[in-house]
Amino acid sequence: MKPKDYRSELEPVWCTACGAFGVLKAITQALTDLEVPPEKLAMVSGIGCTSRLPGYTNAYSFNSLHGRSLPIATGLKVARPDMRTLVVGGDGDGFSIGLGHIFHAAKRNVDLTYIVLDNGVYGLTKGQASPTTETKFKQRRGLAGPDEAPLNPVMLLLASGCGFVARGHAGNLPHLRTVIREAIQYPAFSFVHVLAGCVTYQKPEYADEIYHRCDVLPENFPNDDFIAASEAARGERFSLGVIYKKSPGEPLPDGSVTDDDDMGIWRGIQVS
Amino acid sequence: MKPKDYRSELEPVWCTACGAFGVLKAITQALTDLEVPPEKLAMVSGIGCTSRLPGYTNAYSFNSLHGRSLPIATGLKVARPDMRTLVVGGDGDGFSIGLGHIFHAAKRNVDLTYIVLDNGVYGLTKGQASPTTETKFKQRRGLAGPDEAPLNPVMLLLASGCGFVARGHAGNLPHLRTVIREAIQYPAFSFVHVLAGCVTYQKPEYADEIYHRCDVLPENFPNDDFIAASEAARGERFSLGVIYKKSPGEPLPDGSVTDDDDMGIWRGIQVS
Amino acid sequence: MSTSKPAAHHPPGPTVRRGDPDSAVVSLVGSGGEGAALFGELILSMAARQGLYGVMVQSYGPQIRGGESASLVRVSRREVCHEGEETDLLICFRTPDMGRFRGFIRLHEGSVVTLDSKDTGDLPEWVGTAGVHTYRFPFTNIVDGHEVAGDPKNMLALGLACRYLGWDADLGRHELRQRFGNRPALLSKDLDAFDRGYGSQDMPTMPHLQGSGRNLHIETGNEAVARGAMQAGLRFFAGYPITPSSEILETLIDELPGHGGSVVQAEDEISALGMVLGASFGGVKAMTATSGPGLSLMTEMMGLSAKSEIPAVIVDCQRAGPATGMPSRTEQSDLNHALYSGHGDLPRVVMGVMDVVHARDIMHKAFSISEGYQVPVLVLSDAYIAQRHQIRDEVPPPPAQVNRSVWREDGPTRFNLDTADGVVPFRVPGTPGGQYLAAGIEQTPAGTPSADTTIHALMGEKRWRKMDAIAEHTESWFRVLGKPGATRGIIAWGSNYGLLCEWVKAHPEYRAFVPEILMPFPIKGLEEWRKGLGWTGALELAHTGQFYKYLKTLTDVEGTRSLKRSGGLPLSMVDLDRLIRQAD
Amino acid sequence: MSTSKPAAHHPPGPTVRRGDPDSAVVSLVGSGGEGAALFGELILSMAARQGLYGVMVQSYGPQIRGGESASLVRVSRREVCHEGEETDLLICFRTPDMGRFRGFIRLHEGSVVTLDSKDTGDLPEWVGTAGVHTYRFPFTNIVDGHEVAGDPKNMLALGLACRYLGWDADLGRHELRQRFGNRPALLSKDLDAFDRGYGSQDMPTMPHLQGSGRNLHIETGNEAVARGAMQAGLRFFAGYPITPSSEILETLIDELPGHGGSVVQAEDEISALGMVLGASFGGVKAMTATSGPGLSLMTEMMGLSAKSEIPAVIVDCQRAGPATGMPSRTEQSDLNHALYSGHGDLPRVVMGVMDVVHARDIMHKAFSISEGYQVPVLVLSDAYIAQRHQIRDEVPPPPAQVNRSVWREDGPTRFNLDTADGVVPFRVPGTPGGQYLAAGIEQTPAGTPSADTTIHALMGEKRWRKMDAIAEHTESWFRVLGKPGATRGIIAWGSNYGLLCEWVKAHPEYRAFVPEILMPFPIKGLEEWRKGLGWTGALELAHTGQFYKYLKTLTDVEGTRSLKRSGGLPLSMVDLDRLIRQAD
Ligand SMILES: Cc1ncc(C[n+]2csc(CCOP(=O)(O)OP(=O)(O)O)c2C)c(N)n1
Ligand SMILES: Cc1ncc(C[n+]2csc(CCOP(=O)(O)OP(=O)(O)O)c2C)c(N)n1
Ligand code: SF4
Ligand code: SF4
Ligand SMILES: [Mg+2]
Ligand SMILES: [Mg+2]
Repeated sequence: MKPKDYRSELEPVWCTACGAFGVLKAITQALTDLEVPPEKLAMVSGIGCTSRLPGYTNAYSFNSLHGRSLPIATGLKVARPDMRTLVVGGDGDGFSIGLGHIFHAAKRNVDLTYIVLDNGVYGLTKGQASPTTETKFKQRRGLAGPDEAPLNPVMLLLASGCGFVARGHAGNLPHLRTVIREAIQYPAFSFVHVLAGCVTYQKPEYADEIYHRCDVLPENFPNDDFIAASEAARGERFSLGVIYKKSPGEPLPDGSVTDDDDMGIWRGIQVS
Repeated sequence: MKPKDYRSELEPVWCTACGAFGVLKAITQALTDLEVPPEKLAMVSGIGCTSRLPGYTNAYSFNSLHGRSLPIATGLKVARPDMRTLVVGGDGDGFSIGLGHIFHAAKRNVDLTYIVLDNGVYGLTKGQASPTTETKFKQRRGLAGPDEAPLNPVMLLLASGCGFVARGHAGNLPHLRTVIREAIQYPAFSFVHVLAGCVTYQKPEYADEIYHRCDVLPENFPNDDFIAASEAARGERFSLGVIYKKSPGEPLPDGSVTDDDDMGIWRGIQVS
Repeated sequence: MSTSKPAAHHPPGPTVRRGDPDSAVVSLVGSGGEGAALFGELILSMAARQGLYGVMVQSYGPQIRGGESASLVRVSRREVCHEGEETDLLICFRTPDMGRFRGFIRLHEGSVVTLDSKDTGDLPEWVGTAGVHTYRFPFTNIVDGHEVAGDPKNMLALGLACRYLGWDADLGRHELRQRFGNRPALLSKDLDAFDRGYGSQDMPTMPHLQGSGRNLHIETGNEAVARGAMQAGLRFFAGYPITPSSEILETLIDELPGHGGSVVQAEDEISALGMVLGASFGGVKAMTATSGPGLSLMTEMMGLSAKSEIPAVIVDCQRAGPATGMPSRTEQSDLNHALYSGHGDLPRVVMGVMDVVHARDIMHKAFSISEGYQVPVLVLSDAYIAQRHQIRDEVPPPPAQVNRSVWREDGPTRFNLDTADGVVPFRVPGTPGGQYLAAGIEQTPAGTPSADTTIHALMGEKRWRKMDAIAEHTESWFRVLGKPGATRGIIAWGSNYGLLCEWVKAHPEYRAFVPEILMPFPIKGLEEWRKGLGWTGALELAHTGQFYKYLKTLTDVEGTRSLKRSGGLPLSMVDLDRLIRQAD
Repeated sequence: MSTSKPAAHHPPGPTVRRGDPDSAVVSLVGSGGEGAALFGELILSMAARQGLYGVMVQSYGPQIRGGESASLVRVSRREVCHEGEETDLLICFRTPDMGRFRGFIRLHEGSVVTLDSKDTGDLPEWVGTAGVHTYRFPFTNIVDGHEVAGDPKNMLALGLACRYLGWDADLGRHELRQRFGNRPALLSKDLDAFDRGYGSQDMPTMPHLQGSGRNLHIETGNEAVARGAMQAGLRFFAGYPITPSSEILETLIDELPGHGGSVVQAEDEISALGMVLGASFGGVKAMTATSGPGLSLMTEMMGLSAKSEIPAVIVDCQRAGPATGMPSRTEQSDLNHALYSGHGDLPRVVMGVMDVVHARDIMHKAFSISEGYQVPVLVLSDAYIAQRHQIRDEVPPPPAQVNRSVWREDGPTRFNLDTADGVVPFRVPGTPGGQYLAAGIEQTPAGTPSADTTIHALMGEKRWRKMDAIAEHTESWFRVLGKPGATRGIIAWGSNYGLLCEWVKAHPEYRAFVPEILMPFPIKGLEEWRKGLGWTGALELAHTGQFYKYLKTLTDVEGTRSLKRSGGLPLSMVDLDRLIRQAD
């Protein structure tokens, strides 16, 4: 199947040059690489401009409620482990109203691929600040406390014990394609932070500015090392690539190792 | 005022030897040390055994809804900056249903002191697993996925950019008293993780076992160093003490420094 | 002891009668840790073994751990779903503990009371102490003026109760061996205590109640809901612990995996229902269970179920509200929320559980409707049913179920309008060619998001057509009690069913109508039943008369009285009698 | 062009009349980015400068950015709160764009239509094209067969409209200078285009509408709510963005700090209301604003407000539901949720905003009740009012407010029962000796948590006594429209007020009753007003007739018709006429 075969008939209603276009493309490319049958593909989102993505994808798609994509996807995947399940949405959807669910999903470690299109703003509701909005931008709008700083999603995901944490940029398609592909292949919960522009509610230079603060991680980056990953997650610049990838059996941030053969979230259903 | 002057007339209905008794005592001691006038003290909690604490404290107390102590306390503190505001509750209340609010409170950095009594279980509802319940305990009850591990609250709070992260144990009162005192004194959002036993729904040895895994941090621990703090937060053992304390103006985990003089969450109200 | 004087808020009714001759009621009052609940469970279990029916209820103070605790067991020759009005045997370890149980325990003139030999206190007047026979027994072990650990009091009480009931001592011993066979030290201690109690020659004895000899089955309301759902095909459950619903989650953790299903303890109630919708979107029968606070949190997600037409069953074990309220106490005050909550015009079905036996049946019906019509179905239970233990006959095989109609190649678009009952085959993920967009946003028949006034009107009509179809499907989903010719009528719902069973028996001038489905309401059935009635009342446990007001939207209830009080203890015959007299 | 043929779902009514002679309606249809909204705002602003009244509404497709966009402005010599039924001047840049605005724009026989000279398409029939006067204007700049950037089209249109309205060109130029004085390059471009439009000699002109000359004030519904709240003493606001309420948050970010208050953008709606309760627990007047999805999420927290008796004002800007629904479209379907949501018997007050001018007044009343009685007050606005721009007279000084009664030393316990209206002085943090426990759990008068049936009953009664007191306080909080002697009556609520103002003027046989407070309902006023009526209808924009069913719980509405449709576009005169005829 070609990337365009993963597109539905709907034409995106995003603004011209919205960062979401790139992500839609990268996802369809990664799906092509992995040869996922569309009927075995599920895509769940919340609400927001970027959360419209499932509507443009040839899949069992669910454009659900603001902030609730992860619980819905968890239920689907536990009940239907045969479905390849992607979860997509924006920074407001994921990091504001939906933030709590992320850590629980990471902890539960059900095999979902969660892709957040972070444009640092609430696009759909016309430009309010999100948890990753730069402080200056928020302060101009009177919405940041004096000591406030944006959340660092990659750092938080690392701290949650998530086994796969990656970052891409909507403007670097070949790279994003490989990152998303690897995330989908990861056999447990995986997280991809995608830097994406909002051409309407961010200043026009935003996407470029962010892009110039990105560094693609070197090939030999030790992404199985939690401390190296934490360091790559901090600082003014954005590391792109697979920042952390835990091999099964490796200790989690709390130091514990879990037995894979213990009973857990019950998986009794066999469908097809 | 003496510690007992910070107690209300109500007799706690906790089980004999519940870890919450120690925390109640340590809080009243810290308040004595700081000479907080009871009418200037507010204590907000959610719902749970440990969330009954405000009822036993001589303060403007609010035993609110399960998981919602932080938003309520934030509103109170922003509207009434003159009130010394403590927030208390359990691990289910704070780390399960209320988890998302913690990071937003840390980010907003309103001057609250958040004390979580972590007994690794839902006490009030009779012994279900919480996000910090040990995996074995959960698996015995069929509630943990095979790859699941408990959340590490201290690690998560560090990743959120919280400027004051500490840990105590309900069985070490002198230490807990100083940690809570220092947290209350910290001029922005502060977090204290208190290891506490539930004598009814944990095995009887639980509190002791945990206690023997605790190490009080050395006097000279560099708690202004984020990396040192992260390392102290990981591993099988529990570091007790002030694990991280950011001095104002120091970069946050994302590397940014904020201007203290910028306008932010509006603080226009002057009450007494 | 003084004579019986009723409490101000429980004036006695003139028509209150003795416990019926076919049954016996035994109560135990103790402190937390003294095993009142275990006592009740063991009595009930012994009854079930003999083919007797029965009910056990418990009561405790605001603190779930510690504090006073009481249990009340009724055993009976016929099937009962009410714990009985008056206690025949009351065992109380310390008379001051009675304070918490005002209204929960009532004596009659033939009651037997067993108190501690060392206890010099009196029973409170409100319990009704005229004519009772008091017997003293040395429960406590006093050494040098201090109470020290002695025989387990609840086992002493068990022996006494067994003797009183006229049961064979071997029945009790067998019961204890079954229960504690794997803990021999404990067992031998318990057996000794049981024998000591049973051996007390002065203990009065009541005539033996003869059971059928068939081994009957004990279940709580929460277990029955969980098992009924499993029988109905439940394969995914997500929930968040909350009193008084947690045992549904716990029962399913133990039992659903064996039936090929999955259970997730969610991080909160929003995600619990979210997970249920995810599983159901996946074509799997799914359910959640909660209580008022959780139900309130689920409101937005319930709207998504209705809009995107994804089946979901939501069980609400009501407790006294608003807000946190009284978590362990019963009330019927979530009805308004169940019927009307959620922004937008949101179709949903609401059903009411009548008792533990009914709980299994109703789950079949709930899934039939939810799956058959692709709508959210709320099943309202309450603390009174949820936590009650009840003996029932062997479970009949499940009635035939309606299943979800499933899309096949060349089937209609997902939200096709051309459907008489509003139902369109469901596209189960994995079916080639069935890919579509489910959404919370309004959609065209093909699924394209739309903000068009006409599309919205057509889609709203389609969604609500289902409710008409369901109304037709369920028009006989109600029960009537009492004699057809009776001229006084009571309309009630949910757990008041049990009380009404007793009431119409004691008061043959009454008959009762209890809907099994509340929305859509079996209104034709009600109208038919009302014919020939004189006085009519609508009974509920909700301060504002939610059920009564709801009836007003359905039919003319001019002249029908509202019989109501707020929750806490369930309604007793005394309460109902008072409410009727007040309403006149 | 073909003759007017109405769309299937908008059959024309026989009684539809022309726009009134005192007003003019101008519409602009364009694509996103062509500035239709700005056009509307500028016309409205010019009207306000002359002392004319008016209303501007907008419409856009499902996508908020991009896609088609239209604005409709009515200017009038008298105060109006309805955008008028028919457009006098329609300017449309591309005829295919009209497709999205079916039902939004209607022409009459004297309408003027201005189309692009290069556009060869026809207007759709449903707009009503019989007898209209069409004028062509070169809006687009075509070079080598391609459209290239030329004069800003909306400024050309502004010039044309100004000319059509018979306004002085200097008025327009002044307006533009005021608006864009700080961006000189843009200003000069805009002025050029304006002049080019204004200079088009063939453009028809209507008789000049003379304003009073007083400078009037423009406000949107959301601004009015925000400012009304500030005047009423609001000092804390927390909210989460959601269409169509976000401008309340945004207005307060700009304006509340200057009034000594604080604003927090919360992480979600649960925390928004949580923060409000925290601030109000602190003794500060606090409010949140949201739309349906957010309101559903706030349900549990609203129960806490009611139980713990902490005042809170919650504004709900209704949009079409259920679920995400149609975010930019209006509906009145959150009424059920407002009236009945929340587990437990939960007292709350519900009020309905009638139009932009009313929005300020109602906020004073909302705070009076919330603070005076320590209850949650829901104020229901909707997308139609929230987003509408309206010209109003200078704002009158705020009416006297009821403040929260405040506890002083030796005052009563926090939940003292000995209070006729259920209100007990509030203990404001910081007051020595006033320390107490606020809780979601049931409490005794002194504040001790309790699970006692009697305490719960007494506390429930106390909480509901407030509702009786409020009912008395607010029994005159309604408006009547039309002549007292009229024999046909319409009962409606909220934003249908504007339509009814027009309707009763055009149909003197009708009068209308519009409650300002819905719960408790001013029922005595309604009964008084109903006297002498023959035909009566209850009007609302909700598919299931929520308001009508609510009326049934209050009084006998046998014979009263339900006039309803689901949301999207607001109701027009044509719609109302059709609904009345269908109901007969
Ligand atoms: C419960 C609820 N609250 C608020 C909203 C309004 N809302 C829709 S999208 C959105 C935020 C969008 O931001 P983001 O997730 O970053 O998506 P973007 O549009 O930037 O892609 C909000 C607040 C809603 N739909 N539901
Ligand atoms: C919305 C809601 N969901 C669930 C509950 C039930 N509930 C009360 S306390 C609690 C968890 C208690 O655990 P924790 O916070 O760890 O407190 P502990 O009792 O252990 O001190 C739960 C699930 C509730 N009151 N409200
Ligand atoms: S508003 Fe921003 S996020 Fe939304 S479609 Fe436009 S560019 Fe994309
Ligand atoms: S159940 Fe556990 S947490 Fe609750 S009071 Fe008892 S010991 Fe404490
Ligand atoms: Mg965004
Ligand atoms: Mg706990």
